[in-house]
Amino acid sequence: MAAVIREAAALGPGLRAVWLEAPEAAQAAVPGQFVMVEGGPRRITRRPFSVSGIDREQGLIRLLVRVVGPASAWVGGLSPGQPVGLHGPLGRGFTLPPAGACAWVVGGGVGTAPLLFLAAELRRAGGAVWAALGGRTADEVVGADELKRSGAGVAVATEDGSAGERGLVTTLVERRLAGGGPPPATVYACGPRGMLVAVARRALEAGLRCQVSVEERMACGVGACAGCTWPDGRLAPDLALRRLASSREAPGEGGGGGPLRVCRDGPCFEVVRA
Amino acid sequence: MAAVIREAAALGPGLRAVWLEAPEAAQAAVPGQFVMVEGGPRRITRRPFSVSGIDREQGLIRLLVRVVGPASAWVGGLSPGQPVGLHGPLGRGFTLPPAGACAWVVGGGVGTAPLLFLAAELRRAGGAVWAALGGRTADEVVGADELKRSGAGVAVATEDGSAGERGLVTTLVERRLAGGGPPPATVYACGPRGMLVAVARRALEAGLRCQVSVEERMACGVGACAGCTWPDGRLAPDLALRRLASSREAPGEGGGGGPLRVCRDGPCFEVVRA
Amino acid sequence: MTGRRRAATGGVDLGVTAAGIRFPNPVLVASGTFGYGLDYTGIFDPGRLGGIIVKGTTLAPRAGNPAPRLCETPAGLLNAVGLENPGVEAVIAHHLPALAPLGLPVLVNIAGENEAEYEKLAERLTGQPGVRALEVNLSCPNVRKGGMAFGTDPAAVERLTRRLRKRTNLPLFVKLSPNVTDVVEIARAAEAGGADGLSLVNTLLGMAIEVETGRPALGNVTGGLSGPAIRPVAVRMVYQVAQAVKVPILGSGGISTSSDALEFLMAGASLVAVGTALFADPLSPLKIIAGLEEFCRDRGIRRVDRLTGVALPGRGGVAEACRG
Amino acid sequence: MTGRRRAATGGVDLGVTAAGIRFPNPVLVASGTFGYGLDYTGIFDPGRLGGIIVKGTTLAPRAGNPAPRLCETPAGLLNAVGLENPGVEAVIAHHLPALAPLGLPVLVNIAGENEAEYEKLAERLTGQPGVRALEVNLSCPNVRKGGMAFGTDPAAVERLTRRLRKRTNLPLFVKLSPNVTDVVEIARAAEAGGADGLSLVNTLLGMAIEVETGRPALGNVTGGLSGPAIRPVAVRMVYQVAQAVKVPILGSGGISTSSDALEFLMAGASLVAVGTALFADPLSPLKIIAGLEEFCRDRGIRRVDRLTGVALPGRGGVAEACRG
Ligand SMILES: Cc1cc2nc3c(=O)[nH]c(=O)nc-3n(C[C@H](O)[C@H](O)[C@H](O)COP(=O)(O)OP(=O)(O)OC[C@H]3O[C@@H](n4cnc5c(N)ncnc54)[C@H](O)[C@@H]3O)c2cc1C
Ligand SMILES: Cc1cc2nc3c(=O)[nH]c(=O)nc-3n(C[C@H](O)[C@H](O)[C@H](O)COP(=O)(O)OP(=O)(O)OC[C@H]3O[C@@H](n4cnc5c(N)ncnc54)[C@H](O)[C@@H]3O)c2cc1C
Ligand SMILES: Cc1cc2nc3c(=O)[nH]c(=O)nc-3n(C[C@H](O)[C@H](O)[C@H](O)COP(=O)(O)O)c2cc1C
Ligand SMILES: Cc1cc2nc3c(=O)[nH]c(=O)nc-3n(C[C@H](O)[C@H](O)[C@H](O)COP(=O)(O)O)c2cc1C
Ligand code: FES
Ligand code: FES
Repeated sequence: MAAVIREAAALGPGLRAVWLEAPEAAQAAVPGQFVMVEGGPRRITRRPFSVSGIDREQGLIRLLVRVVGPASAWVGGLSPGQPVGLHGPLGRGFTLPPAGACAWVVGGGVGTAPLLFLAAELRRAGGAVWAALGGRTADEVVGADELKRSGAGVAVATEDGSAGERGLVTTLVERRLAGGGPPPATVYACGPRGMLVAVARRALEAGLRCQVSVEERMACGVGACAGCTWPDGRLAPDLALRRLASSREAPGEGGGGGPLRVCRDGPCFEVVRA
Repeated sequence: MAAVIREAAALGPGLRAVWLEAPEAAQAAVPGQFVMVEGGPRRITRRPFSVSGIDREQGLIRLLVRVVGPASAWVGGLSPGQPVGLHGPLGRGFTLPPAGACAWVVGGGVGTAPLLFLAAELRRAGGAVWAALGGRTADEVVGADELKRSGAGVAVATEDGSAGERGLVTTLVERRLAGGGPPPATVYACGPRGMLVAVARRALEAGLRCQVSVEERMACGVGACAGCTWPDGRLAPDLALRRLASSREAPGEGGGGGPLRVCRDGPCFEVVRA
Repeated sequence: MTGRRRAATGGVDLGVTAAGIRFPNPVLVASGTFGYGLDYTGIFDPGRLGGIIVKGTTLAPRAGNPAPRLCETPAGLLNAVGLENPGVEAVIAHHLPALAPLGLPVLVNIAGENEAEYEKLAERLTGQPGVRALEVNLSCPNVRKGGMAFGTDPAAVERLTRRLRKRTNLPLFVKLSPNVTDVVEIARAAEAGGADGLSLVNTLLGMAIEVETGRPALGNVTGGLSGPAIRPVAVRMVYQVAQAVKVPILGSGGISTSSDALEFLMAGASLVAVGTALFADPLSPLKIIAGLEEFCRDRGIRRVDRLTGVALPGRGGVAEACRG
Repeated sequence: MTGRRRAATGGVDLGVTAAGIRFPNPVLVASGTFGYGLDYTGIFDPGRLGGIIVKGTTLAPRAGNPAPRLCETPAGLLNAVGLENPGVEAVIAHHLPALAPLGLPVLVNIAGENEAEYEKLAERLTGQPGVRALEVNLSCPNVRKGGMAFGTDPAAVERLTRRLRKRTNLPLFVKLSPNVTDVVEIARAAEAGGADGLSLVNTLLGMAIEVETGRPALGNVTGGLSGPAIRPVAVRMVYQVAQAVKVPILGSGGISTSSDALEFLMAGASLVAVGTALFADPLSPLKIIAGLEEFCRDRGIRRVDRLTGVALPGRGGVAEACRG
């Protein structure tokens, strides 16, 4: 329930990579799952951060933390040796395609965090990965080098053109779709809601499956408080979220009906037409 | 309004000496005055700490911090280079006897803090100082070495006998009074209320003047909130507190009438019979 | 006899009997923060709690309010869940049976839009295995109808309590709103209506504005404020009500440490519920139980229930609990 | 014209006119936290404030409540000062003259034990140099008589306001208690009685217990809770009242940063008062003024008073304030 910081480093302005000693979480986590992390002395709720990588041998998990407010500033500012309250891994992760299948990952800003873990697992299983990464500026693009090193193809777009091409990740995806190469088994996306909507629409239009990881404010992270519910279960008026099959159903879920809770029913969902 | 920590060291279990860069405070402070210090991210009011020593040349003031709760733990835990919110020096300090006169200082626990500054000033002016220091255990006795180094006579009593003699500082004072040596111009005391009452009673009985520094919870430290008032102005049913002459009357005091505020009318008072 | 013997040899009896129910210890979890009792199972064994108060349950399923439903404030949390719940039939079919094996006292928090709904809920839940009491939520600030509207009118509180009293033999804990001028008047009304206990407090009505946009931070505009921020208000209300009623009090509002729980007990509560503190640290209820035991042990207090009300006027403080 | 010209060239006009008074900026200091205006002079120049609300003043001098009067709680402060003050005659003789040279709007907070005392206070302060308005304290939780007892009854609030209206031509800001079921009803009563403005909120009634002894932590047992802890409740009340009355609102309750002040303005306040935040950092009012200016400047908002109420239903959020 408390983990100790092993390593913490800046990845760019306002972006930190934090490695934590959490052997059980490192064993259990699947890509797309998250942990709830203590927010420091000025905050009374824990905050969700995606597992962005694991080192099973050393029992470590990695968080990528974008500093946006008091809790993320505190988590990002932790130093090696400091303990931090944490529970997880939580939620339903992405479902992986058959071993060796090709997948695309589309990340906006720090939304790339869970996709790095996903891409690593996909590569481990021998799959080809193509990544489209975006952000407003170069500083916001996360994980390009790591993905390249893993052997994934990587395309980058920024709104101000300071890295990759000027524009949105959606444009990259569209071009790739138009390019006529081998289609992926699944398009995985995580980032701002507008981006998820655009990517999911394109993917569904192209007849591809699309899984997204969505965000909502959370308090418990385990399905107990109903704070993170999307009562309408929609990503957009025309797009619905569908629960992914999960290897571990939480106890007492009562059959999985009812409104969608991001923490327990997600954060990863399949997008389907509404 | 913010000072930077220059040096911080443990003086014993739960007791820290903290030197702060505060040139204006170091210039202005007189013994018995205090500063209001930020209490860290979990506290919303500043806390009073006596100035226990100064280094005018380097522009430093020293606080002795006994860790009793969240604010004192935070202040005591600060490291060199860290900034801390602070205002002061505040309140009315002790009035000093004529240069060269003999004085006694009686300190209970961390109450010795302002007396160390006082004793240093008295010694500088060529006065003889005798100190009676007490605490429940040896760990609670503060400043004995420093006083000895300054050339003061020092007697120690602890409730458990782990340092000096077993008993209360009052016993030390009583014995010294009975000893028939030269009487001091003033007895200065700071510590738990019960100790102040006992010491002041003995001093007044012996025809000596007695000044005490008292404690009350504070919010503003400047006389604005009326949080620290002792409405009855009594140290005990038979002992009243009288304002000491102050070189700087706070503006707007309106003649100094009304109930006693520890922060503005004190914290140092003359004790008189009620 | 084991309990007695442990006490005699220095053990602390944490058990509390209130409204005829035996609680293994006085630390429950608050309605709406612990789901239907099993969501935290991966983190700790809920069987170690003093009891479980399940989510606010209505007759029909409710989807609740639009997102965002949460907003953190200084030492506080605003929530506007809006009583999302699967409805009483699903609770009876799925959730209560799953909870029964724990063998803990389960209190079901019920909320209706009118008196008839409350009555139906009480009837439906009576006799269900595991249900030991009803917590009658007259104080939810996040719904249009029912909820707080009932809880601010003493006559309505008394009448509803009296009607429920006739429909069920389950002990009734009436849960009061802190958003009132005079909580004592409401408490007396609930007692007069036949309440077996009182729960206080629910959340304070609050709101926050996102200054970047100039729009309310919650989808529902206003929400209920919980957490350490409200503790002084909650302790004050427990202290006032404890002087005015005879029925036991279940205190909640910002309890995060054993010291906080002690404040409520000393102010007159027999039981406490931990809510928002679960979000800072899911293990906090267990830490609070351990802390209460330690507090008693260190002072030779044999039974935690001796602490109830020791801070009230005319009582003897902690010293009173140490005697005998 | 200088103000206009500055605005046209990108400067921000921080001035606010409310109840016929021109305030150089909307940030005042709250009654009871800033003495009679000069205690902080060694730390900053009070002339930079938007105005000063002096301590609660009574007819006769008052010694206030026994110590301890303060107790810190999570993000909050309990106080039970009990209206210690030197009495209105000393205030007129010593304090107001000392404050006059600042040239700032001074509001005198008045508290009586009955209607006649309020009337005498209003008459006595009318025409005193420097006094620009009265803040009528109907909400002090720390005194036996008067104070909050008045402020929780709409009929009493309306009657008292009406009587004061006849005794003075000074603008009246009626200061409301948050310890009520329906603050809107009280606000409407004050407006109907002729209030020129409303101050909200005063402190929430709370208490704390020292668990080591099992005794109340304050000499007066209960106290008033202020500070960031209560901000969500205060913002909610401003938001509710702003929709129900036409008179300007002076908002307070836990304002420590410019973002907090913006929440109050956007919820409908024209002015704000900073109280407890002075104790965390005496410079906070100045930092808040600077922060408001920066917020407006960064967004091209020319006058801070355009932000008032933009978060209310039907209003356009920050975008509305940016236009024109
Ligand atoms: C499933 C999930 C996975 C996430 N993974 C990552 C990650 O890997 N790296 C990363 O940097 N961030 C991640 N986030 C976002 C992260 O939780 C927020 O940035 C963080 O909570 C902000 O807290 P704060 O106190 O720093 O800022 P605040 O001042 O509280 O808020 C800043 C912004 O963050 C949003 N936010 C606040 N509280 C929450 C909350 N409890 N849950 C979600 N959003 C919130 C607010 O809407 C606001 O816009 C994830 C969020 C979710 C839901
Ligand atoms: C004029 C004056 C000078 C002082 N000088 C020193 C000093 O040199 N060294 C030192 O270690 N301590 C000194 N103190 C005491 C110090 O202020 C308290 O120990 C500190 O405020 C405790 O804060 P906390 O959060 O750590 O503990 P808390 O948990 O807040 O309180 C622990 C204890 O400290 C007392 N206390 C709490 N708040 C205050 C307050 N605002 N003012 C006074 N007492 C309070 C409480 O009654 C309680 O018993 C002085 C106090 C005063 C009034
Ligand atoms: C997310 C959330 C949901 C809640 N839902 C309910 C509810 O359904 N019924 C109810 O009576 N109280 C509900 N409450 C109030 C709590 O049960 C509790 O009374 C209150 O939060 C104060 O305690 P705390 O500060 O320890 O959380 C809820 C509180 C929170 C934070
Ligand atoms: C120490 C203290 C004394 C106060 N005295 C008064 C008073 O005399 N009259 C009054 O109307 N309000 C008084 N108040 C209430 C404040 O003016 C203010 O309304 C309240 O504290 C909320 O604002 P804050 O959270 O910024 O402090 C007092 C508050 C404090 C903390
Ligand atoms: S965060 Fe509590 S239910 Fe999802
Ligand atoms: S601490 Fe505010 S008046 Fe003394």
